[in-house]
Amino acid sequence: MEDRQELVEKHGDHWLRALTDVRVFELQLAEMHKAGSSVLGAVHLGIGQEAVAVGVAGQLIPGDQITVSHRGHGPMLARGLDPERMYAEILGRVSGYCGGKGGSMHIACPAEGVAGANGIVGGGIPMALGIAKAAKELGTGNVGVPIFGDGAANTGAFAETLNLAAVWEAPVVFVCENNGYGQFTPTDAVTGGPGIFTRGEGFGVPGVEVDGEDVVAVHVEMAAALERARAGEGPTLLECRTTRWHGHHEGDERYAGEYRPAPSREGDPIKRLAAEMDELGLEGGAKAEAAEADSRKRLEAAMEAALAAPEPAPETAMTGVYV
Amino acid sequence: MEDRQELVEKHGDHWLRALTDVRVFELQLAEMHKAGSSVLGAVHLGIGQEAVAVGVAGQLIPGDQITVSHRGHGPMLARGLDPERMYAEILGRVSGYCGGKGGSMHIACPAEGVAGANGIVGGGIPMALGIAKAAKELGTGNVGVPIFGDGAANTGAFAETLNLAAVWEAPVVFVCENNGYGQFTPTDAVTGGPGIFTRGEGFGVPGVEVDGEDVVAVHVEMAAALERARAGEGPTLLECRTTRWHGHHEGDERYAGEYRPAPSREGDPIKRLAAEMDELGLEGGAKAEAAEADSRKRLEAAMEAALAAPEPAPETAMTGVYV
Amino acid sequence: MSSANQTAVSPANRLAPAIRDAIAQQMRGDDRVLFWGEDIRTGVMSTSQGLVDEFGPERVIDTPISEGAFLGAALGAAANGLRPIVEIMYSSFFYVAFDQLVNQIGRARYMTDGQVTAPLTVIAATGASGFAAQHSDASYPMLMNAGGLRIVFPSTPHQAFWLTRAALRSDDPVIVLNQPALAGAKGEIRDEPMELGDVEVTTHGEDVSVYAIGLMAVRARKVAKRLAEEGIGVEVVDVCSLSPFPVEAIVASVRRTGRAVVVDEARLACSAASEISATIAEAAFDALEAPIERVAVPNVFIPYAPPLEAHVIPQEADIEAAIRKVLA
Amino acid sequence: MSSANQTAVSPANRLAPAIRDAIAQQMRGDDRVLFWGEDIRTGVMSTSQGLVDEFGPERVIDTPISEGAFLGAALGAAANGLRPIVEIMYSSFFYVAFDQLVNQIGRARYMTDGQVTAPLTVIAATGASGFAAQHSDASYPMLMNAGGLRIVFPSTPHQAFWLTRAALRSDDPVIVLNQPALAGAKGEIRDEPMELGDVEVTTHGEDVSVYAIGLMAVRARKVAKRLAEEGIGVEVVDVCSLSPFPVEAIVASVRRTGRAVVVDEARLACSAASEISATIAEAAFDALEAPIERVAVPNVFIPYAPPLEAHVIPQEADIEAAIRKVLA
Ligand SMILES: Cc1ncc(C[n+]2csc(CCOP(=O)(O)OP(=O)(O)O)c2C)c(N)n1
Ligand SMILES: Cc1ncc(C[n+]2csc(CCOP(=O)(O)OP(=O)(O)O)c2C)c(N)n1
Ligand SMILES: [Mg+2]
Ligand SMILES: [Mg+2]
Repeated sequence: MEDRQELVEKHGDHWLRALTDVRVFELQLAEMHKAGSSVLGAVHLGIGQEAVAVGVAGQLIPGDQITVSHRGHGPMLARGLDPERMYAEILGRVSGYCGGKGGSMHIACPAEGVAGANGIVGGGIPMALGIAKAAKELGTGNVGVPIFGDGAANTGAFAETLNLAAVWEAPVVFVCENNGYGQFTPTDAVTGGPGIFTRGEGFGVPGVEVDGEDVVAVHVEMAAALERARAGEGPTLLECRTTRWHGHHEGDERYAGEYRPAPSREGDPIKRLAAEMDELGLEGGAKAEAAEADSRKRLEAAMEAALAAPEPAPETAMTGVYV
Repeated sequence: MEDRQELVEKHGDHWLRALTDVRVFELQLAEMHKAGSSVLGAVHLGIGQEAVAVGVAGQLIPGDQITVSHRGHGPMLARGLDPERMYAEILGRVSGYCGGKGGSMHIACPAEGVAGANGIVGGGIPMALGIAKAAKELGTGNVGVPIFGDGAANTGAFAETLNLAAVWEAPVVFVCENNGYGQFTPTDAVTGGPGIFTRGEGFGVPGVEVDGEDVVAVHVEMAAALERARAGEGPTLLECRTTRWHGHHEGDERYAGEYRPAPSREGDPIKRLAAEMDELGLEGGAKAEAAEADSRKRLEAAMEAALAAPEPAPETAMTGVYV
Repeated sequence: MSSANQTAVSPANRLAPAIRDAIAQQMRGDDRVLFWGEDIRTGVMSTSQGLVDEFGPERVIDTPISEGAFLGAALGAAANGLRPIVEIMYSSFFYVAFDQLVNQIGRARYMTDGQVTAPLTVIAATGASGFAAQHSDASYPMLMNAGGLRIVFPSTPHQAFWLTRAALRSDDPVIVLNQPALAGAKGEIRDEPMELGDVEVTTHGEDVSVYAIGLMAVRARKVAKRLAEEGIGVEVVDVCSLSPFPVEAIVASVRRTGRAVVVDEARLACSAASEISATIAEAAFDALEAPIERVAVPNVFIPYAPPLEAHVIPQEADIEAAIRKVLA
Repeated sequence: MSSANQTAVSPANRLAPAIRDAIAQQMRGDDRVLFWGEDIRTGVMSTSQGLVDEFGPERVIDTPISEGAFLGAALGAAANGLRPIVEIMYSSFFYVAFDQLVNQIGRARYMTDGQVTAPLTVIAATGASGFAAQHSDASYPMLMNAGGLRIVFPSTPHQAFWLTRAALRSDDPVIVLNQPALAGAKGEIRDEPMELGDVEVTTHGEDVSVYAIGLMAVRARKVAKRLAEEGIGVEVVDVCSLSPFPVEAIVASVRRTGRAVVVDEARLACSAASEISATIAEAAFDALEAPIERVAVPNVFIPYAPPLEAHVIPQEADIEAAIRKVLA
């Protein structure tokens, strides 16, 4: 494994742009919501969690598939989906990835490596195992990567899938984004044990805890897990500790004293990477600014195009159940 | 904790009788099945697993409740249910615990500490947590004890309940009877990880592995877990390693070479206890023989009485859904 | 502690607050009532809002996202001296806990020949609210078929208050459904108690019976009002109790009018609408003067984009068209 | 590897072996077909017996008792190049995996606007077989209401072979139900392919249409035969395809006879029987000469003791009584 400095030198510029794209993509939705947009439904944003998206989904190869939760824009973007078609889906437009049938919680594009998002917490985890099983049987060398929240770690679907993945020695990397909350409930208040990453061990899935606000660390641990998976050595569970800056969904930022304090934004993954690059003389701060300007420009255009697209024809609701 | 010898001196006679009662209760069903009885439906016998039943359920106090699986006769008997009414339920008689509505897989008597059996693998585990929650809220000092197989350790219900029990610090003792098989599938072929007892740790439930063919060991570990639970220190997971001598259900003993060899009966918990008592000069062998004769007599009478009871009136099928 | 028998009518005049008030009254009167579910301290669903302030986190308990475990736990707790209330945010989430709900809670009593009594109430939102296919099912037909559960689905604050109150006082497991779109629906709570199993004829008319559930009942009433101006007498039977299925009350209205339209936000196949229609075709055939029209969601899923969602969910125009059809 | 297009008819003349043969033929012709489920190497359910001997444990795979995980995995695998077959021992066990079955598998295609194609088949036994309430549900009405799944339920070896074969060749998720009590039912497999969606008029008659499913169809045929001797013409419509719901085929028969009885082993409320009845009451009302009688399991659970079980499950006498009633 390359050392940290080498990685930053090699990938820093790209990561900065990718992190910024995710951030700006979501900021635009947040701003739109704040402005009282009447065309925007509920959106669950992962602002603050970008390093998981980029560190995990940014290094997948063609044929790998992720399944994501209700809070999945970041990993989808990092996997390479088109922001315009994502916005269009979020806005219920005909040009969206699912023709407006899915919305923010159900964006999918299997052809580009996003097998599906989910409205059901934990619901997409078993599917990712099946993806890995197919990859193994067909010898493609690909992996299935379920990305889910800390809340999903308390679902039966998660535990059952851990076990079956271990039994099948399937090329799965389980990625838990522990952002400290499930909706409005602090993770610690409803989650037993010394850490979600330890939950795999009893099922035969080794676990790793990683600073999920450090894109380098996430990248490194994900790379190791991918190597294991592709080498036929079985599944790994990665717990990425991160922070959800916004409310559960936009417009819903309720905090409650000690039980649920407003989150700190100290760990900002973009600022951290930029600072590290600065220290290495790689001009992180300047590049971050440039990246933001560039993202803004592209994503504003994407948003505009999405808004300009028509709504789907009502009759299209009647088709598409069966082949 | 008393040492082993003291325990055997104190409880040996009782354990021998209790183990034998469970054994003979089930042997009579096996014999009945072998004789081609037309009145006996499918029965899942725990012959060979008696030490778990007696070591676990034999030391519960009034108000404690167990939930059991489809293979639950042993724990029910050890908990104190009436063999005649159990036989009657198994035979679909009106005098059965459930008036013939339940059958072998659904015998229950909450008033005597058996909250329910289950036809669904893992299905009774959450209920036991609720029993514990009620005990805790009402301050009764009682516990909820779900007893389930190794197969149930792969269900989502198990994992979810482990976590919630830890979060609630509920007085639950999870008892897994690992008898090496789930139906016809070897446990090892479908179970990841270093042992089911380790599965609790990631959820905050400490685990213990115990020789489930040694009634003394089971008693000791169960006693420790009960003490923890009653002291408000939360749940424990006990994995009891044992052996299912018979097929999954009577008449269905299929073995398959290396994949599924016929089980060894080496660990017979009755013989082991008797031998240990013999070594201590407690006349285990003789007492075991006497116990068997006594059990036979009582249980033959129970069976006869059950067989003599009428079938339920068909119309009774129509009542009892709502209060 | 105030008496459990007080009959104070709720001051709320909106639907979700009426449910919450019924809960609060019951919790005040009975320490054995605990309320658990996801994010109920925050009151994500308006049916739990503010309860933690009065009753504290020992009785208003945030759970992990483990619907199976905490529903199953409610069975054990209810059978052992507590009277738990469980919130499941959306009735689509029943599916992750379906075995516990239908195969454990719903039949523990029957299987044990009455030995288990499980006084528990499940509160859940049901129906579409812009969250697309996986959140939006009107899942009660499956629960009606599963059996063993009492189910009510109020469409007015009055029904909401009294049926929730009755649910909480029942010794059976009861599911109280509520429609997000009606959470703020206004209406007076009259001092006329309702019981589990009651349906309510909310509009009287002589020409056609319209059986409708939840938001569909609200829409049916609007249509009835409009058609009344045309001289068409529409009787709206608000089927606010779904299980056990209220056969007599269903049959009574169509016997008077001779024509029936059934409106349901569930998918058509094996829906509550189908049950109502089949019941009429069996028990009131001689009174029927026209085919029984069902207006329900076609056998697709609830799509996200608003024009798509509106297309598959019965609208007032659909109800009106069906009425005119059976009157033609 | 033999051709996937061969049309060899199965030599089996019993129901469960006919399903197994259809599976074996498909596995022979297509390496992408894997079969997984609990204890299928042993062939606990006769639909998998012996397959491991031919195809080995890499393709006939014993799973842990984790129905949710392995059903959900089938979705991912099917969408990525495999064609998995999954056995769920009893359809009552769908409940532990209900979200995966109805909210994931059933709607992945719709939600993604057709991007996901999931060619997977689920094999499950359904109906009572002496195992009491938690094993015995005829759970297809819930799945019909859930939508998105094709469902077939053969009652003869002929139907079993052809419908299973069609299921395995379909690119949609299909559920093939089979009745333990009919596993050994005998019958010839004719060289007349059936397709998903087909129903079969197995007995012709002019006086009354009896719609029946699974074992109930077998019972209905016996009754029809007996009544034929009395000169009563009973047309038995074996509703062996349940979803998507075969409206036209249902309506056609009653249009000829004018009278209908519907027999279902599901609980009555929101049953397939109710759907059939409601469909007729809506679309063939003008042809109806009598009320539509439903014969189904009352809204209780399947009890254990044989006389109790027999009391709640429709028997030939119940079917006959209903026929005589609509003919009276
Ligand atoms: C089975 C299920 N239960 C409840 C919900 C409602 N819900 C949506 S998101 C959420 C919290 C999820 O928390 P987590 O998994 O930590 O993801 P995060 O929102 O923090 O990204 C809840 C409870 C749901 N969608 N599915
Ligand atoms: C949810 C569910 N899946 C499958 C079954 C069928 N089944 C009954 S017992 C059994 C094996 C259970 O194994 P284990 O938990 O180890 O208990 P044991 O029989 O060994 O005591 C299976 C698969 C079931 N009853 N419930
Ligand atoms: Mg979270
Ligand atoms: Mg076992």
